[in-house]
This record gives sequence, C-alpha cells and structure tokens, in this order.
Amino acid sequence: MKKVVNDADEAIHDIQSGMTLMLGGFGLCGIPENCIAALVKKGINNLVCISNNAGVDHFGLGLLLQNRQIRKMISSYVGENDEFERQMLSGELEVDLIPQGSLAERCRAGGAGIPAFFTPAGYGTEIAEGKEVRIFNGKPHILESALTADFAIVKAWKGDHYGNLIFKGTARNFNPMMAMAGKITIAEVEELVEPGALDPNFIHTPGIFIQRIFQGKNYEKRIEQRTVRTKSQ
Amino acid sequence: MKKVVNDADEAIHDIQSGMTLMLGGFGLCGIPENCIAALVKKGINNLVCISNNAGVDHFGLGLLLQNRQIRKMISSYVGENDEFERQMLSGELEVDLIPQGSLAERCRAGGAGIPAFFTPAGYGTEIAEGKEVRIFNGKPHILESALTADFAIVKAWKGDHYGNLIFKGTARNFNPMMAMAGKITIAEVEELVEPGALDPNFIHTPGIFIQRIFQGKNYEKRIEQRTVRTKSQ
Amino acid sequence: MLDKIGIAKRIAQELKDGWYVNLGIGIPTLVANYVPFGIDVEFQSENGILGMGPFPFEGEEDPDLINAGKQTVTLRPGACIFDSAMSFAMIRGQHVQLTVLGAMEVSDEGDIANWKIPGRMVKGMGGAMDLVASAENIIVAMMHTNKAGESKLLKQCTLPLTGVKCVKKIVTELAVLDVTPEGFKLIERAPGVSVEHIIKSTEGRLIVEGEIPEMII
Amino acid sequence: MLDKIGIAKRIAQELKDGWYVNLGIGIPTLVANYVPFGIDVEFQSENGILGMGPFPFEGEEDPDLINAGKQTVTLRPGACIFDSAMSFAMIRGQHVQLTVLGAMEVSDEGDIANWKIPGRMVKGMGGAMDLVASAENIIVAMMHTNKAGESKLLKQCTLPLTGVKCVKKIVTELAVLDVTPEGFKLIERAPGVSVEHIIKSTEGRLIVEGEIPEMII
Repeated sequence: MKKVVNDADEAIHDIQSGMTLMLGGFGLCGIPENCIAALVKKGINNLVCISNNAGVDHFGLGLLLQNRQIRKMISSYVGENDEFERQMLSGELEVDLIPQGSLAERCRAGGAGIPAFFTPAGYGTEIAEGKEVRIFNGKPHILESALTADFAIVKAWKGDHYGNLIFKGTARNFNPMMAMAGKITIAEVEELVEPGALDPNFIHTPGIFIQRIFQGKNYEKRIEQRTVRTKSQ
Repeated sequence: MKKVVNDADEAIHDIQSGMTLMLGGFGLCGIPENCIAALVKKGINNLVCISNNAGVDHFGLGLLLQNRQIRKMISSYVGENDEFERQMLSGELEVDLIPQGSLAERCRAGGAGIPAFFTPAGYGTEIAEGKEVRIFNGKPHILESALTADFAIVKAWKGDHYGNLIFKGTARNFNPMMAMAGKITIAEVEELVEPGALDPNFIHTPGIFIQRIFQGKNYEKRIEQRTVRTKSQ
Repeated sequence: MLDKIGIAKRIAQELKDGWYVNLGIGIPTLVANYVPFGIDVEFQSENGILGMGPFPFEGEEDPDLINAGKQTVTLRPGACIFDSAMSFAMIRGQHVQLTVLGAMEVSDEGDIANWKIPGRMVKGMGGAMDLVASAENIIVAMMHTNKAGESKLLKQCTLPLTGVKCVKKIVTELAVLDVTPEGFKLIERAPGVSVEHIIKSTEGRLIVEGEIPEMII
Repeated sequence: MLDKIGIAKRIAQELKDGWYVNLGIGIPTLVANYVPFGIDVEFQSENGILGMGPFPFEGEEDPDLINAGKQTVTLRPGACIFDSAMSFAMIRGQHVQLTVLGAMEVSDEGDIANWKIPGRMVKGMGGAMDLVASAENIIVAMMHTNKAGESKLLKQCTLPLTGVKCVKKIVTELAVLDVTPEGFKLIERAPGVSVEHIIKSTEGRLIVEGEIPEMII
C-alpha cells in the first residue's frame, strides 16, 4: 500500500486535458485548495468538472474558470461567480445543472456500482427531458444514471497512510461520495497520521476508495458569507 | 422532541400481528435483544421480519421463530438454525432470500426515497426471475425495489435524546440503513446520553430517523463462533 | 401588510413540536428566529447539518461550519453532521416534515418556479428540486407581486418549473393561502389588507369563502 | 495432491501488493495466513471491516467484533468499520480487487453454484451473489470432486446458480485452472498429480496445452 505522495503536484501529475474530474466541497467549504492550485499551475484544459458549485471569482474552481481550463461544469448551484455567468451566457462554457440531491446520489451510485436509480427530483421540469419516467406508489419518478470521473479530488481534515479519512464539520459535504466515484481518487488532508491513529469506529471514508493521499499546506479556508451575532444579543 | 421511552415494552406497545418489521444485526452481533424479548412476551404473530439472519435456535430471532410468531422471513443467510430449516422445509414459514448487498441497499433505498435501482447481483440466477433486466456498460443488471417496514428496530451502542446513534465495531452492520427505512424506528441503546454528549462530527445515524429510544438492559451479546489464538502463536 | 419579518413570524406559527424543518435562503431563514415557545424543532441544512444553531459570536466563525446559504453558523447540543448523500436521503425519504422556500412564481395547481430566468439568470436549482419533489409539506414565503407589480400567484407558471403540484401553502405580505384542487384558497388576510386587494393581486384561481379573518401575528 | 492448507497457500501466491481482498468462509479464510512476504493486502469482511486481523487472544474476544463467518476477530492498525450498505458499495463498485470463495459446482463458462441444494439445503446466498456479480477477479477454492467422486468442474452447473460467467480461476487439491472462453485451461498440476488424473476428474471442457508444470508451494 503505497498511497502517500509528497504534494499536490505529484498527486495530479497524470491528470490530462479533456479529463473528467470530481471535486469535493460546498461553496468554498471543504474544497481541495492545494490540488486546485496545482491544476492551475499545470495549465491543462478542456476539463469537465463535477462539483456542487463553481467557486467564486478569484478562489476555488473560479481560478480554473478564469484560466479557461474548464470546458464543462456539472453542478447544482453556480451563483456568486460573475466570470462563470459570463462564460455560460456567451456559450464558452458548457453547463449541466443537476438537482443537488441527485448529484450527490449519482456520485454515490457511481462509486457503489449502481448504474441507475429512480428519484422524484426534477419530475415535470426541464431536468426530466429525455429521461425515463415511472410511477412508484402513485408518484412519478425519473431514472437518473451514475456519475464517475477519471479523477476525484477530495479534501479531508485528517487521513492515514491507508487513505482512511475523517472530515470536519460541513467540510464533509460531497467529499465522501466523490471519493467513492473516482477511477483514481486523490485526498488532500490537513493532517496526515500514522495507521492506527484514527479510531476505526469513526472513519468517514474508508481507505479503499483512496489511491493517493498527501498533507496539504497553507489552507486559506475563505468564508463566503461571514455572518455573526454580537455578544449583547 | 419526546423520543425517550422507558423500556422495550413501551417502545413496541403498538406493534401488531401481521406487521412488517426490520431488525438490525448480523448473526447475533448488534441485534436488538430487549425488543426481541418484548415481542416474544407480547406474543403477537404473523410477523414479516426483514433481517439479514434469523438468529440461532434459542436466541435472537430464533426465539420468535420457536414461538411461531413469524410468518415470513426476508434474509440473506439463514443457516445455523434447525427450527428455521424445519419450518421452511415443511412450508410453515415463508422465506424470501435476497443477496446481502441488495438487502442492504434496498433498505437504504427505502429510507432514502429511492423506489428502485439497478444492481448486477443475482443476474442469471433465480433471484432475477420476474425482474427487469437492463444492460449498462455491457453488463446486465436487474431492477431491485426499495424495502420499508412498519417498524424498524435497531440496536446501538450509545444514543442521545434526539435519537442520534453511534454503533460499536461490527455491531453496526444493517442497523443504520434499517433505521432509515422504518415508518417508525425504535432504537435500543446500551447507554442513553444527554444531547451534546456525542460528538456531532461522529454520529453514525442522525436522530431524524429515530422516533423512539430507550436504554436497554442485561445484554447477553452471545458469540456464535468463539475463535481465538493462544499467546504462544 | 406584512414585512419580511412578519411573513417569517406567520410561517413560524405553522411549526409543530418535534418537526424537522428545512429553511431556504432569504425570508425562510428568518423563520428560525420566531419558533413559538414550547415548540422544539430541529433545522436541517442540506449541506449536512441537523440541529443548526444561531450565527456564531464575532470571532468564533468556523469556515468548516456553514449552512446551505454559505453563512457561518453554530450547532445546537444534540446536532449532527453528515454528507450530502445522507442529507438528501433524509429529504427524499420524507423524514423532513416541512420545507419553507422562496419562489418567483407559484401556479394555482401548486407548481413552483424559482431557479432560472432563461437568458438572464441561471444560478441553478441547488437542493430546491429535491426538496419540492419530496416534502409532504411545502410552504412558500414570497412577495405577492413582483417589482413590476405583477402577480406571482398565477394560473400557470411562465418560468421553468422547479416542481409540479407540490406547494401546499403560501404566505405573502398580503395573505395566507392554501393550494387546493380548486386553486388558491384565501385563509387569512394580513393586518389592514382588504380581500379586494388580495383578489386584485392574484392572477390564478382564487377561492374566497365567507369571512376571511385577519392574521394574528 | 494438496490439502486445504496447500490450496490456501497456492491462492495466496496470486495476491498483489495493495489489493483489497474478500475471503469467503472455509478454505478461502485460510489464505490470510499465507500472504507472501513483502506483500501488503487488506482483508475486507462484508459485515463491515477493512483491515481484518487475526483471531483475538483467548479472553480478548469482543462480541461486537466478528467477521462474516461470525467468528471473533481483531483489527489491524489502519482498519476501519462501516455499515452493510457501504460494505457492498465497495464490493459492487469493484473497489475490492479479489474475491476468493468456495463452490459446489463451477461450469466451464465460469458459472458458479454455491448457495442452495433444492429441497435439502437452503442456507442462503449471503453476500456471494453480490461478490460474484461484481468482482473483476474471482478465484474459487474447492475440492475437484464431491464426496461421491463426481467432478465439480462441469459443462453446466446442475444446482441453482450464484452467478454467471464470473469465475476466473479455480484452485483445487489437484490443479490450478483458468476459465477461458474455450473452457477450463489447465495451468498447473498439484505435486504428484498426473495430467491424466486431472482429465479424468474434470467433466467440463478442459484444455491441456504443452507441458503442464507442477505447482511450487
């Protein structure tokens, strides 16, 4: 089991132009910052990126968009990003919008060997166009297919040499199911620990899904909406 | 949120003859011992029980079988139980055998609002009889439907007043997905703790799936196959 | 006429003890501030929280703890965190008793449109399509008319749909309305608002039966 | 001729560094004891373990820690525990590189039967149907003939199937055979076993090409 690599550059060395990538995160929370930076540096393009959001103008996937490295985004929500909107409305960027729950389940299905499943989400909307409809318990459902990727790139809080991962707070989000769905899955972690340091009872993502892991550095963890209350409240 | 009940008798008071129950556990590991005892005492019958196994001759679901309270078992493996075999071969007991992974996924699907999904398991076998077959990526799959139950009964290690659960070791097994699939889900726990006592980051089953919870007692935790090595090895 | 807080307060009256509730972005989020005394509800955030608490005190923001609106939040005791697949398992599996969300348009059959204005605005549906396709109980919180003064309660939606025949109740600055097989049914008037005003502001089929009481906020 | 331990040792030679491996009950379980030096494999137990270790020392058995054969086991450092849905997500999603299991019959097309004898024995398929339908690499460990001396390597299985066209390799007390489109292909003989003996013990199509080497155990 030789999963540990030195850094993001080594982890992504064989990702090539035109490939399909899954990237964990919700907004800017739990995104693989180191790998995104390495992809920007590497400069490959024509990428298909599956990610719930598309980052903001100068951070997260917004960096890859700005650099025109993404050909197509598969997401559920893409607000908060002017450059994205510009590229989409001008037709430079292909966009496939998917209901958030269907996106999550399609990634899980991809990892779990389930090629397709029925869900009520999107029935009667343009999302259902061209999709099989079937009634279960009197309620119409549409058939959704699994999603997989050449590479899945996830960010965890801690991970061990076997690739076992734990996440912190809502930085978990899409990371666990995308980890399952990559042909090769790269995990960047804030802290890389020895096997045995994590409690086997409380692993969020079993190491079997992870092919490469490294300890990232200089996490910015930008906050999109800093909302607070004052002590007097 | 009034989920805490006093004991197994109160938790199962409205389970009636003819109902469909899901019961967590793998072999005798992680089974809801208190609730099974209460069901035996209550004496209702004609139950349909969904459980990976059927207990052994004088413990676990074997107690309900012995007492002739079960009309039908839905399981993946039912060895180790002479009374079961007798009732099945004599036609007294209806048995639906399901591949273990399909059983787990069908329970999860039932809890997750996914009425049906495709799986390769069982294609070309008698399990596939009457089921829709479809090819994905050149490989035949069969359509399996969700399972739900009038009551799901699970056993956890610790739980809080909101119904959040954590499991210990392989006593987890089918408990989390069955917890999701009960119209009413009862959790018996070895230790009932105050809200806030469990780390929110490491909850196995979110409380939203649990309607009733109580602290069980006198757990026997029988071992089916006591296998050991000696220190000299 | 209600302000946004008034709408939130009125919706909060619909909450029942023990419910799990998903609140959308905007007015729905405000509902959490007006939970009636003695009622214990848990708020679900679809990015992976049950038991969401208030905003953190200044200086205590955690970038790894946000809600679905990407706002920094806190956890209540007894909260739990989970991944997106589990979150939508809860939603799709109808374990969440109430969804409150905003809308651009609602039809008198309960169709809702809130995610796209073709050629102009395409932010995406986020979790809204899963929520409206799954929840038994969907309340829409919105203004009765748009900025141009046109009704948002229509015979048919003109924008791309988010879901069909799913909205159960609408609370606007003017009224509370149920969606019935016969169309919108006026249940309550906002303080100082006349039935005529509501009739004039509603394009879809509207049922007005008997005396319409004024809301008590 | 090999004994059960010999079969397990021969199968252990197939292991590759970094593989995740699921071992069935019986002979397959023994494979874990003969992992070649320098090879690091992780054993998956479908009831929810990755990184299964040896049996516990006497007095250290934990009823909450068993394998799929319901035997008390231990965990290796770096192990992890998960639920049954996650376990079969790993299996069905082809994240487990090798499955080793027993069989009552195997056909020369790679069909396998190992879960039911109609009217006599119906213990259930457990996880076997998921495993054989999913794994890329399936090795069957079994005796070449049954107690009546009849071949278990058949043209067609007579018992209800567990899976179709899935077995890749068979290791018996007599031989190692690959399953090819043309039938069983003899790869190695067990020590002291003649090719004639193997031919006589095999009912299905058998390919014998050139000199068949004796196994090195």
